[in-house]
Amino acid sequence: MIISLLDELLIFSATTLLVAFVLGRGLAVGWMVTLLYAGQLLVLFKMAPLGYGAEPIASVLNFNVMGQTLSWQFDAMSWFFALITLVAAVLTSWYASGEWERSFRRQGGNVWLFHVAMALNVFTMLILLASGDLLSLFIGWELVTWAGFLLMAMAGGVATRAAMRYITYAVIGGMAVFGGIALVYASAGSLRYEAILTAASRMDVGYLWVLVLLFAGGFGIKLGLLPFHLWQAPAYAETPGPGSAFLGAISSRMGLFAILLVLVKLFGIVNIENLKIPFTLIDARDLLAWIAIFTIILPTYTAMKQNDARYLLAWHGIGQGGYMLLGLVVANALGSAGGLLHILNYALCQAALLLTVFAVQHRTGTADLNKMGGLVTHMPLSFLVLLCGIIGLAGLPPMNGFVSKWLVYRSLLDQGMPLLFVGAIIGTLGTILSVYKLIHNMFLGQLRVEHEYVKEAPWSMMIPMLILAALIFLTGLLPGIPLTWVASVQESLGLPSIDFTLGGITAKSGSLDMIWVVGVLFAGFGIGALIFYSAGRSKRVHQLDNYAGGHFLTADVRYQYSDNFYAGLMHLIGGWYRGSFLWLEKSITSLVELLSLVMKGVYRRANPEFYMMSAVLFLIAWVVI
Amino acid sequence: MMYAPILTIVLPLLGAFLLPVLMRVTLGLGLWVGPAILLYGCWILAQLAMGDSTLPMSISIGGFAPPLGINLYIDDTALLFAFATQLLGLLFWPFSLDSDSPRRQSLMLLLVAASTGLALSGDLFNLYVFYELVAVASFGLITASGTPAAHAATFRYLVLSGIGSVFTLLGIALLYSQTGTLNLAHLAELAPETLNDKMGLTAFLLMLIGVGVKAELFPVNTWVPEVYATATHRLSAFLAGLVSKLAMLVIMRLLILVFHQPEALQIVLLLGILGVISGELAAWRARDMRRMLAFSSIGQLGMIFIALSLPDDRGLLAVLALSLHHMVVKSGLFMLTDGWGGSLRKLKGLGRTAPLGSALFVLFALSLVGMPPLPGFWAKFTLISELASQDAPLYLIGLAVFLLATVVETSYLFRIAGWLYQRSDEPQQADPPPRLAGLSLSTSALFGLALIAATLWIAPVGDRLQAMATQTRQVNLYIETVKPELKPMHTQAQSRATELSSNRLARNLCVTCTPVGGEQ
Amino acid sequence: MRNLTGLLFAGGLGFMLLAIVSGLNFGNPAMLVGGVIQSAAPQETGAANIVTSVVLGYRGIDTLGELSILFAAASAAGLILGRRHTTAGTLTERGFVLRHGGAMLFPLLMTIGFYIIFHGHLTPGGGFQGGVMLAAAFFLPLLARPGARLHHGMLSLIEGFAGASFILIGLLALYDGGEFLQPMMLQGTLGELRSAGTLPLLYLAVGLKVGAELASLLSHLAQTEAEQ
Amino acid sequence: MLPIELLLELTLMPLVAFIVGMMMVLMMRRIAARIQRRVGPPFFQPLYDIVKLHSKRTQVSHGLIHDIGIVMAMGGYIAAETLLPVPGMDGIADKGGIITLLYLMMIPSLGLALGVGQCANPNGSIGIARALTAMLAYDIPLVIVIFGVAYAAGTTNLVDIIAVQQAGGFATWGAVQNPILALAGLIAMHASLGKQPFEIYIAPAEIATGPMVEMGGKYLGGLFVMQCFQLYTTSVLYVSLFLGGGTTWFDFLLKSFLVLAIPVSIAYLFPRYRTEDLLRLMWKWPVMLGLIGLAFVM
Amino acid sequence: MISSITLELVLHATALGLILIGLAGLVLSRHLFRMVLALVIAEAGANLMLVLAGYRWDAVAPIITNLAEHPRMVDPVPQAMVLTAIVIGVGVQALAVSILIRVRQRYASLDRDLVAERMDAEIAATAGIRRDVSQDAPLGERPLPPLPVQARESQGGEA
Repeated sequence: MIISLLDELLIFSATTLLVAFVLGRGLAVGWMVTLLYAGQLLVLFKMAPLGYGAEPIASVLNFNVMGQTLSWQFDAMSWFFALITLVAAVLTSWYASGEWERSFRRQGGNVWLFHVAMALNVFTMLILLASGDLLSLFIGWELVTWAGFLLMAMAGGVATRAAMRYITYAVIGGMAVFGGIALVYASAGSLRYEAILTAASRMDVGYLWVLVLLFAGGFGIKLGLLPFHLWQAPAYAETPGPGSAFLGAISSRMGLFAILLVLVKLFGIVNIENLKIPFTLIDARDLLAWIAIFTIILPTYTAMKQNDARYLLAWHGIGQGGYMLLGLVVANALGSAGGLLHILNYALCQAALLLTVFAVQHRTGTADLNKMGGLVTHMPLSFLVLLCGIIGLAGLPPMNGFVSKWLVYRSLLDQGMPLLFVGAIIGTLGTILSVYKLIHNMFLGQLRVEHEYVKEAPWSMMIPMLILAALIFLTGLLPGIPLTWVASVQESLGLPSIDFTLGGITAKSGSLDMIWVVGVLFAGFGIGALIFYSAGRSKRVHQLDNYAGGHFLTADVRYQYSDNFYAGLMHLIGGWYRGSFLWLEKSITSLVELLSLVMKGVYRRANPEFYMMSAVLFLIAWVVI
Repeated sequence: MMYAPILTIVLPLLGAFLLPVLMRVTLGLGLWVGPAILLYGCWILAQLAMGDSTLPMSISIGGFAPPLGINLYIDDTALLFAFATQLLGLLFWPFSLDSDSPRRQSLMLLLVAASTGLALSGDLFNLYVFYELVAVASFGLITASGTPAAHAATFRYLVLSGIGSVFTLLGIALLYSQTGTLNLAHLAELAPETLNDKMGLTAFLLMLIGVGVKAELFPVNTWVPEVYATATHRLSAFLAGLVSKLAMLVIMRLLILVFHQPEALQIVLLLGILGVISGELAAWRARDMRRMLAFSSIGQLGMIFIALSLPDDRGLLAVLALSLHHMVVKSGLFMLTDGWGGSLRKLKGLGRTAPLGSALFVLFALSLVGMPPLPGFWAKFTLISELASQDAPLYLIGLAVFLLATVVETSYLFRIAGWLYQRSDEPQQADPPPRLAGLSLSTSALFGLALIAATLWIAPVGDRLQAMATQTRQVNLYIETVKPELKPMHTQAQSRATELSSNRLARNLCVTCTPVGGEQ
Repeated sequence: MRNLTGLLFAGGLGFMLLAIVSGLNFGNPAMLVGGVIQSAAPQETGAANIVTSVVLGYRGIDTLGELSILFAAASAAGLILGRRHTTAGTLTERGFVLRHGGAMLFPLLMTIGFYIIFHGHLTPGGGFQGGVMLAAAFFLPLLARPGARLHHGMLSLIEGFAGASFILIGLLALYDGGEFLQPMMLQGTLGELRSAGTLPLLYLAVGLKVGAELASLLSHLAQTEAEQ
Repeated sequence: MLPIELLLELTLMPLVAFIVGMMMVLMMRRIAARIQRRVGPPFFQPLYDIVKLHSKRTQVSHGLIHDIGIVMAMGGYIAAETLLPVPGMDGIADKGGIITLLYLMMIPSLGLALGVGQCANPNGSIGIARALTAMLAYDIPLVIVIFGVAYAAGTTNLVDIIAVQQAGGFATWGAVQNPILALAGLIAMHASLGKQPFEIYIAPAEIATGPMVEMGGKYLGGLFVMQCFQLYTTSVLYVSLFLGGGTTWFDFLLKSFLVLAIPVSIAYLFPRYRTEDLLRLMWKWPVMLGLIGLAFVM
Repeated sequence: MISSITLELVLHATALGLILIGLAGLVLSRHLFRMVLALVIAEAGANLMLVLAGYRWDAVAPIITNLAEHPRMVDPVPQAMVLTAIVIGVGVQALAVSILIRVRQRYASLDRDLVAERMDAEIAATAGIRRDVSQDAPLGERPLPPLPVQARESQGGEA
């Protein structure tokens, strides 16, 4: 038997896990693991033809258990997601390798467990991405779920509680998917993709409705779709630094992968469009689109209220997931391309942002936005990375986020979906506001006394961050490179594939060329700088030497506007934050508690004989009558 | 003859009878009699499984061919459960040595013998006798070695199973007066014309409720939490892991062979669903390890009953898989309660002091909630894929309940896992952390290994179970194997009759007895 | 309230069961097995009492299981009640008549018991009934003079060996090449004492065992009561 | 076209914008003066101001970001001009489209925000918070309007949009085709200019307690330049969206100045709003109008 | 009317009646020893039912007394079964009584509800937890635990 590249990749990944497990207590383990991830990335590059529309690569190993065949394969989409995963893995574990690892150990963290959990996550994600039928998909899904649980729960304390909440949600989702798979099996008679493809067209509407709801709901929980989003922010935010960045970058996108695979590839967006909701104009696809919009808006505006940098970014993660889903359910060439491209772009941005936040936390010891400020003078490079990150996250030119969002907007325009369009814009504006709060409260404003001697983040952490920033800019400047992969993913999904150039997109109804846009933008900056610096040179003053309404400032005077940012906005919309979903969650929990109390009471009855007699009575009555 | 399967029942009985006397004579020898007997039993059954003897086989006790006499019916399923009985009896052997140990050990031997009989016997009333023997022996063991509260718990259990046996007897009476036979194969032959009515259904109901007491069937399982909380961990493991499955096995035989009415399946399904709901929810609220495990085993048995109500081979496959899986996992977990038995709160932060135990707990929990690729997943997948393909609405309700119950299960099991691995810097309770006894821990580890092995070799195990299910499901195979025909003489009796026919009495007896059973 | 519902449920159950049961054809059962056994039992077992041949021959293993149940109950009771030999001197001495009456009854009961046991294969009665008589014979003195007690070692010896011999007879058949508990030896003349092969021996074992079990059970209870 | 011509256009367009913008500032001041019964400044006053501000002796900087912020504020608009076609010059309008233009117009406010934030003056930060909130307020109706126009024209390319409007002369102007959108756009534009009554963050009264608090000399000069560009961009964008752009420079400039004159003349008759009032107003009337207009378009 | 009350009806009614008396006794009586007695009665009923299953009109006991003629005999199998069932019942009852003795010694009462209460309390005590009666507050040990302070406000925000 000749093993394929895919097998090499999986074996490599398993080896990484093994190495982390065995040698994990050593000192240089971080570097070792990073190199191994890099090796996996190389193997992935050997598979690069997949990204340019080559035939799928099948794995040699396939099992036959209880009449089910399990097989694994890699196609363009798997390759695309695997690329993001491994890039994130390499950079985050590089970040985790040197200084961070030492300080983590100093704080009593379990470095061995961390590396094992990371390797496990990567391995399971690759397994999931390589799934070749629904059963192996579900197996990979569950593995990813539990691996993520391990990584989230390892910090203990708050993190464990958050992880418990995560696993409860995730198992609900898993069970929904499980039920869906069972129904598919019942109707298609097999779990091979081909069989389902043929069966999907034959299914009657009600059945398909149930399936769509089960799968979208089940996978959407991992994606953090409303109303199942409550778990995500705390779970990701409390994970140890690089792990948090890794999870935030890619983990919840696995849900998107699964949704794409099942809803778009297997069921077909057309069949889903045929599912009309009676007495309304909207169908299942619109339903998904609207869910996506609310997933964009609500978490984004929740993020605006956060006072912890990690939580703020984690909440944004949920919102950005909404953009991806939105683009993908619009499902024309531009929209799906935007959704897919946004996965990559967002992964880079989120990784960069979270790594920066944790670098700052590594130096200052806090991530509380009310306890920082003015760090730009001490950590200029981190500031630069964060700036690139937030520009990308907010989707402003010249960073990559702009391209993907532009695609999504354009698709909405072409499809004539004004309300969705406006909703997306509202989300973007909210993003701009909240990321400005982030960068302002961390890096701008007054420097606190205790941070007087803070140093720039160590190079072992700085380099990955800078690489990420560079990638953010480059993918923004030359979106054509990722768009080739995206196009082949589109055709592997059977969607219309996008028409693009190196610098952007060409469409008859208005096109985009980032090279030019970036060019004129920097030219504009140049001219501006010319005008500005042509004038007399300015003198640098101490930051406390500013117009303070007359009285003289000293360093111990807290003179920084950080809390209750956007007070005016909150006057208006503050009343809309009601925590309704939290209330819903709590009420469901207490309902279960009530029921379980009742059941326990049933088992504590003084005379069980009565049950027996009445049971016999009723059953016989049922029989006789 | 050395491999005669009957020995697996009879030798433990013999040992039980002689053990008190023997131990009074030589203690050292007496200690090893029990384990030796069980080991021999395992060997016999292993020989039977490996050997060239053709399964299924039927052995008529006393040389009286069924249906006149009683017969043992041995197919793969019966063999599997019999083997599990002997093995678990060995693993959970009460080694503790004190003035009571002779009696305790002989009771244990009786329990094992009766359970084996329950697995093997092919005669309804004989099953009832063994069932009662199991009951009495377990009463004795529970009260004798449990906590002081065990007396009251056992009494409640005893009353419950007493009514159960009354109902069972009533059912048997109905069955007998309707068909005039007790042999399962014979019943299977006669069932379609004689039992296919309300009468038969009532008989089934009565027996279901009666036997259900041990099988932890929903309305009659209130004894479970009290008894498992008060009995010793080994005994709880044996009862929860094995005895409940054997009672379930009896119900399964009845369903497959005798009662084919759809209503019967519906009833089993309904009770199973109720069992799942009540068990899992109650477990979610339980605060001490033992009762939590007890409730969760009620839930698991409920799942098994849901599977039992599925009318075809894959359903039976699900039953076998779930039963085996639960047997392994629950036994392992109950072995952990030796030391971890008390309040769940005491388990906080034990991940560091007792790494192996915690790891085992997590492993069992993962398999219990059905995380692939652990065996629990395959069992559950078989079940739900089968449930989904039924079109009766009650089955779909069962599917939904099953999935939700799994969520609840996860949430209470991993609440504990979270406590086990809680960081030590959190508030620690004053009293010293509970410790696991070495023997129990190693036994539990054994079950963990079994689980992992099953994970690795899941494909062959699955195929074997599949074959088992198809074999067990074939009613005709059963009937042909037993060949119940109403012939008065069996071969040896024939020969004896010839030499006996010299005297006058016998001759005219032979003349008179030619019209066989003339009166019907 | 609970009582009322209980009564109602019981009544309803009763009527429904009656409705079901009335469907049976009473008085002339199918007798598939029973009929054949009736006609075949004399040759196969050689016992005139067909019930005996069913109990010991056709359904011998049932009897074995039942003996085990008795044994289990007895030893369980022993475990539960423990064996504390406190002489309950506090109790009042019974009267003269009672004591000597008990003493005189002892041989009488023994004789009847063994008679019933030995004729189990011919006449109504058998191991169980006779065993109960034996138990009564042993138990009567306990009632008569509370101080007295049974020799537990003796009892357990008897019960152990009685049960063991039952099984061993069965195993002999197995060694003989037949099946477990197969009737052996010449059956003699139907209706005579020396007939029915091993059945009388089995019945003897049964009788002894039942007697011993019941005696030990009763004495355990009696002693514990005495301790109260 | 030849790259040299394109390069020429790219340099000319900002220049034109700058000059016109200065004239617009002048017009604004003159109108204000007329309304307030004053004479008003001389013609070259804006130029004088810029030169003066840039040649101040004391230039107080709070660090690099402070400078970069101003540079971004100017550069964003300068870049935006090249996407805004004027008669005879299309620049790279076809390579960006209107969405890109919209986003480029957000960059200056972000730059300003960065610069002000660096000043470590809470008054400045508060002002910026208000400024961004105001942006949130007026961008939503603006986006609706732009969506409507782009959807009606079936393209996001400004050149094509203008061409479509010029196709049938006056009758095909956006303002005639869908007047409601035009009205909504006018209000949104007014707000985006930040003139009274929407003078949330750069009111003269708040020089001391707004974003400008730390801005002196060339910093203020930079912002002044930015204002010129802002006036130009906004009005020209409106013209090309609704008034059919310009065929000749004359009517182009005429339209632009007229459009600008409306909000400016309204501005000096009104008091100013508080932030949440602005939000409430913007999210109520222009959004409603815009949606109605959209309903007509769809 | 009278004629409709046949022998079989009477016999069956008796058997079922015994069972039901037993059941009712089990459900209604609060005294544990009475429950044992009720169990005895119920078993008697079941045994009677079993015997009736083998009854034949005008037939004799299944014992060959005179080999010459071959009389109608009742079915021997149920009788054998009843024999077994009775002995089993005896064993169970003896066990029950001996357990009751210990229960009485421990809880100084044979009232069913009281014993159940005390047993439950004892189990809880051995487990080291306080019994949960239906009135007490919900546990802190939720699957979705309340989040700590710094995280809590980050939860609130859903419009």
